[in-house]
Amino acid sequence: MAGRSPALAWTLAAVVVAAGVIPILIPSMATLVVLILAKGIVVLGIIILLQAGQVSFGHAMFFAAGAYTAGFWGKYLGVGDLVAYLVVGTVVATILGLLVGLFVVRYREIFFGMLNLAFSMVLWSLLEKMFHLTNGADGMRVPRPTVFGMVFSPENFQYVLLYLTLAIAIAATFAVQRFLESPTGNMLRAIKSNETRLEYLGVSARRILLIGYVVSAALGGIGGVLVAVAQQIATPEFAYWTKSGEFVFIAILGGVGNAMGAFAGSAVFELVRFYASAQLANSWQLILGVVLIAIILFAPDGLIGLWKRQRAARDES
Amino acid sequence: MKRTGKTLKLLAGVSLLLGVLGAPATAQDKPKELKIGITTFLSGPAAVFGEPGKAAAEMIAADINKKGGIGGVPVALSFVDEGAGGEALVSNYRRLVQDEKVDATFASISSGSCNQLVPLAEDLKMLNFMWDCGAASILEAKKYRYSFRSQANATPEMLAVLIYLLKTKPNFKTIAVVNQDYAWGRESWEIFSTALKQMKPDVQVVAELFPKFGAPDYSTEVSRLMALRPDVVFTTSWGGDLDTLVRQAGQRGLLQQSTFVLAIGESSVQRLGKDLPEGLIIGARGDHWFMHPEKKSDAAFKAFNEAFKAKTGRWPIYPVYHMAQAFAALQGAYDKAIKANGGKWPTREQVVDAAPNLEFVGFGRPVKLRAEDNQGLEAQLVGVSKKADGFDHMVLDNMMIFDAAKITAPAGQKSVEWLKTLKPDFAKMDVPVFQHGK
Amino acid sequence: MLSFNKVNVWIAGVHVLRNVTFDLRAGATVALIGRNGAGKTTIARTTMGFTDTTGEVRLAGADLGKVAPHQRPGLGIGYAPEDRRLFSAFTVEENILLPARVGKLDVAETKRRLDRAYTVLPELATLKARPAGSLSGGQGKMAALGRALMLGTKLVILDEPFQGLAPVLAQRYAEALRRLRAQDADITLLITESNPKLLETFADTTITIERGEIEVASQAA
Amino acid sequence: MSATVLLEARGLAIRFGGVIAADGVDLDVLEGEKLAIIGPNGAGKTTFLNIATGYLKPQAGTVRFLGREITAHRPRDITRFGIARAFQIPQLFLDHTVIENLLIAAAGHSGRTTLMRSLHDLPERSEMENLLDLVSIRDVADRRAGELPEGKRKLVDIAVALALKPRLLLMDEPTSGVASSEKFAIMDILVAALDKQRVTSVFVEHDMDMVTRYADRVAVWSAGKIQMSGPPAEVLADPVVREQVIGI
Amino acid sequence: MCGGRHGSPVPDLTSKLRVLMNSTLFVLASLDGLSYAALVFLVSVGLSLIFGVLRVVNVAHGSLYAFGAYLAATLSLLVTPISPWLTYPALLVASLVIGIVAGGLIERLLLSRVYGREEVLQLLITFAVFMIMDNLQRMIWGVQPIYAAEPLKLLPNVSIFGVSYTSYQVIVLPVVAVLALFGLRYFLRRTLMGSVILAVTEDREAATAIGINAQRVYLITFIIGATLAALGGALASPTTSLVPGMGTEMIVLSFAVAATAGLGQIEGTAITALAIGMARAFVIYLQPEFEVLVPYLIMVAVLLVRPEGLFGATKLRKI
Repeated sequence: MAGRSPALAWTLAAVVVAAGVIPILIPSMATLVVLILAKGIVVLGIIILLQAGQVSFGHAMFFAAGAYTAGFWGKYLGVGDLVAYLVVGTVVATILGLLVGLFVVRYREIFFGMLNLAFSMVLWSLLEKMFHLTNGADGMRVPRPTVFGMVFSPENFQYVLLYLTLAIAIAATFAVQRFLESPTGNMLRAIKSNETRLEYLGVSARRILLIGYVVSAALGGIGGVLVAVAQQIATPEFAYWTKSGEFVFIAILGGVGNAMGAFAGSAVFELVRFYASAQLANSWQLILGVVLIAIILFAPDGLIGLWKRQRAARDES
Repeated sequence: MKRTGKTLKLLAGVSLLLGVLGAPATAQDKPKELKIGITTFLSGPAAVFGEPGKAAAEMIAADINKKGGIGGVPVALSFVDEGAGGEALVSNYRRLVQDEKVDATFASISSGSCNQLVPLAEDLKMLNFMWDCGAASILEAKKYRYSFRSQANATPEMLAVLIYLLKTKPNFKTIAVVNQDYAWGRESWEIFSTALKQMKPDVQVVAELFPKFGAPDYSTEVSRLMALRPDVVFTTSWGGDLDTLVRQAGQRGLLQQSTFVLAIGESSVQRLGKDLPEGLIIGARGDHWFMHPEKKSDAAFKAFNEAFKAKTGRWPIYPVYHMAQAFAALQGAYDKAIKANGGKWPTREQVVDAAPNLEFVGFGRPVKLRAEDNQGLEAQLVGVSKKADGFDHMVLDNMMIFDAAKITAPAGQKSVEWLKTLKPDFAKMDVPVFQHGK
Repeated sequence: MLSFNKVNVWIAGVHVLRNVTFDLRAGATVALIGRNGAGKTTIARTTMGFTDTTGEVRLAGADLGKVAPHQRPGLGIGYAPEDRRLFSAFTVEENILLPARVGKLDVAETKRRLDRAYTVLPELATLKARPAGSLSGGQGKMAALGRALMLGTKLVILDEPFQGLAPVLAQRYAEALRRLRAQDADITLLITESNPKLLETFADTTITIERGEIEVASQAA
Repeated sequence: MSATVLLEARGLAIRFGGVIAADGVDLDVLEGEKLAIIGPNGAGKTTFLNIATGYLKPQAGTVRFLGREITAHRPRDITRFGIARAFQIPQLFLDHTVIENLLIAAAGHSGRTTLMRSLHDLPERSEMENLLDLVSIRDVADRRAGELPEGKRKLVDIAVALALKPRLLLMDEPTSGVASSEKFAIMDILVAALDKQRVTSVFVEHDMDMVTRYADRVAVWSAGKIQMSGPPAEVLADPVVREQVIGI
Repeated sequence: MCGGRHGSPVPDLTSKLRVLMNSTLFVLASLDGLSYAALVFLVSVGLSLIFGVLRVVNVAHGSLYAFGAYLAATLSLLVTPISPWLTYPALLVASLVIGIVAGGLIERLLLSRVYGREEVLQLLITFAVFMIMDNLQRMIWGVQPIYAAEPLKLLPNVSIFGVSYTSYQVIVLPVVAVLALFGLRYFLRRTLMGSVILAVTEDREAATAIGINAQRVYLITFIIGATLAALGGALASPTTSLVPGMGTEMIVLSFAVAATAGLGQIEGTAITALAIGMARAFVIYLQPEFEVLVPYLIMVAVLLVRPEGLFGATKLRKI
């Protein structure tokens, strides 16, 4: 992992500053930046699994688990605290990750993806069908929470949420980078290159994958809580397969070799969608699709890879 | 470090660009234009409402500007797609308010979107007209200052259809429902069935079917209904779902076997064409019908309908009229506020203050914004499908137009609670009846 | 018949063949000797066009670099890969006939080649209706050779044909190759093997490959 | 030599489709010995290693390690019991560097799956570097395993197995793919290392020179059976073995 | 909240179950399940075939289904004035056009560049195609529901236990599905092209070594799979309103069927489609709330017990 190179550290700093400053200049960007960061956090989880060569086409279920934790809290317990949402949302997603993970880590490649898909579609159907509990397709309102017990005005809240999200994103990035460098993280990558040898080291590949899976589920839960709070709603769409597809899409768009890719991909994805749906109303999907194909065919390491390559070329000349 | 400098420059450039996108407008002075942000479905199944709504907004805005604008200020429209997903919708709504500095918004079609945007509008202190969403609960749960509903909610809409059914087919014994499985389908049935239980307790509900939203196939539902033989089949489905249901039921003779009630079928009449048989009860979510019997002699109404048909190839449907009502409400509020302000251009707060108790006219009977809960009081039109010369689709016959005040839950009372207080006599109210073409 | 000129091959970043150069005459019986991983199979696969290659590979003077992999067998190359690799869904005869059907050979030519295969490998006649998936190792090798003979009019490449064969079966396989040799003097036979002693008496040419480089290329006249 | 029986196989039988790989194989591995298994290519020697390490289940028969039945166990359990394996086709983490391969092995062996400490900071690092010295591949420590030539990969593969500090090491053609000029040098080093760490070893081998020079005992595997076993000189002199296995 | 029917599903369920077993409803539900299963089979078997040969999960499969439906409807509306009977060939032409043009372009321009690359990239490139096609569909056909029921109206209804069915749904659809099943079997087992496809599927390199052009086989297979998806859509078009997003659900459903059967299993796909179709119909009679859940629950249950699917087989890696 290239987390230690000075260039990347500087970029990281620049991105952090940008994420923190731009919304002050342009207030409407605050929520968008929160969404970008929150989704980036979810995508970190996808990237973890991709280290093991496994792609989950159902990760939206953990995202939804986090979001609905906030939704249920709002509906049944009244206005809560953002910190409590985050803690409980993460715990719920983690437990769900553990339960589902116990099953899916026995599978690899397409079957892993399929089973994840199936589980997430079960969750989606339940959220949609359990109308009396979940309010069905319209979703559950997430009232604006307090933060550390303090009540904020709408204007201030968006900045509180922004900086909290930014802090979580930074912490998550470092934690994930750390995790990937740890023995377990390396074993996760070893699953991709040679699971057989891993077994012959006395290591249970399933256990390693389960650890990665649970971590990534927890990240999904955090992202879900943040998005739900930012949007003040949780809907079954959060668990739908296209949402999972989006996360994988963002991971590949950004590049899976580095935790920063999650945020680069997320930023490009959300900005394209945001501006395209505003300016070109009807063709944002088309544009995103073409961008994705271009990335896969011409920049297989994603935006981060593209950037590195350009740098390398410039340094040589 | 060289890179960092460049990155920062880039970021500065981006922020500048974004800043330019949102040109500032100074308040209080008469602005160059009055900006309206409209959320509507441009993608997804609900675009069947959103696209005509958008077309109507453009026509109406052009018309207002031709006449000199609102208080002498021309209007300018920005549209946001509700179909691009919740994140994009919220982000774009914020952009409209915070960057584009719109003066008012019309949001939205789906109750889900309204649930999301109404509290946001409150946060942003933005004047908003809920131009098409019907869930009563939004305004019943909480009193908002900045959002108003410029049309009825689902309670009078369903109640009108129910009373029509009871008046025209008083002896039915069994009923089945086929509704889309989402909030609207569930809530509309809750309203309808609650009122039905009060007004005609002996009716038996033989099947409650909630197929998935967007279901491509109703074969099993149709088979089940054919075996159950209910006297009445009620549905609040719309768009492609309703088309599929009606056609699959029609092909297999179910429409002839049971009396169908298409509670919001007005929007599908033209599309269904000859596949829609005679004798189905059809509601319109308001007193909306391009041949509104009380508006026959209204030249503006006729001209608008003709122009709309010329522009889109179809006669207007209810979202078109709802859009017109939102514009009428906005115009009314501004006019009232300008007058109250001694002819000077009002502040946002002054306009918001002017909206309660406002009465305005779109292309139906006048609508009043109730001060207590910002709910619009809108009349309801229900009819029955009938063949007519000169049309390649059904028209409405035996139309009844219900007075809004009689069938809307009183302010401060939750719809469902109110419905539970109704008595069988309630259906015996006097309602004028109109024949097609007369 | 087959010539390599400064052929280099990388597989997954590993330099597998290094400047490999040799030239085989028509009618030669060539033993390609080397350890596991030395590059024998890569030479076979390179001839068939399954690797990314630099340098020149020629068959009877024609540059194979310009011929798509699936068109190479049509030039008269029969190839029996390591591990037999028959199509298990088909019978033995279907396996043998498939190349002829794919190559759109006419009936007479198909029959001629089929006869040749059965003459060289008489035991195949009794196996022809068996599903390929049910064959034992030795039988599978025979069938794979039979399939290669349907195409190999100029060059037959056999990758590790003796691997895993019990001595008796190896004997029978070698006899089949001798019958082929006797029947068709112009055909070039390229056989890879890790045990140098096994082909000593049989081959007239020996190429030894070690770590991707040709170490010895001895050619009898 | 009345040494303990470390590994005991009885009546192993397995067949794949029409191919019989083992048909009643009995084989003992004694503590401290270096046992070579020879036989024709594809006769089933690798299958034996697969069964002994739990990768395949035999259709009949049992394997015991130190008296404990291990037939039904998974490779990772058997590895933890103290049997390590080096492969014919090196099984490495190709995206990792050589030292990382060893460190992962060390972490696996010690169960050190901590999340917050870098793999490179593991306390076993110097030990692993010594191991690289031992098999003389220190020079490629920071190269990606996937970039290495086959010969080097074989050595890394053996080093990874040694990192597990096994009691028994099973090796599948340990020097295939290594240049013949280097073979003996490497084998000398390897054998010295095994002796030093008191590791019992079994190696499948084709090269009779290697067998003669390094094995204490030779078992001949042919036609699904152990045809004979004994000291190399005796076994390799047997005329049947010479004809059928060595091919002279 | 609504109707009080949701309180205690269990005793309710048993009584309903009894009703279902003791009455003609069982037959009726089966008939409904059959026509649904027929469409699902056509789409799923295309997906399964493509995966079996190319090892690519085609996320754009649902879009091909939708395009097939839209084009079929467009052509039907076009030819109806000439003769309503022309709508039947129109359905076929539409599926072929979509299969060959869209399928061919996707395989040649995109998939052929990512064979052998990581699985996730292959998956994502079809995901990108899905997004693009979804968008194109809106641009070409707009958002208003399209309906072209001419083929269905031409045929009489049949009455079974007093319930009227369209013969299109209870006869035409199942017959086409059965024809497709046997046609596909015949094609794969009895024709040269079929043998060639099987050979490439089992061993691409060995197949190339006997002169088979694997690239072409991939193209043809993808076109066949795409055509089957489009055919599913074309056949569905007379029975349903065509709306944006109609392909999105179909993708997951056909995934579920194909994965439950075991990817690449043709007969298995037929059996699974039938099972899921029936299960869905019964559930609508018994407990309609769970309709959407049925395929996924079946899929999860099956994959947990048999990861390779009901009819699939596992392989051991060689070491």
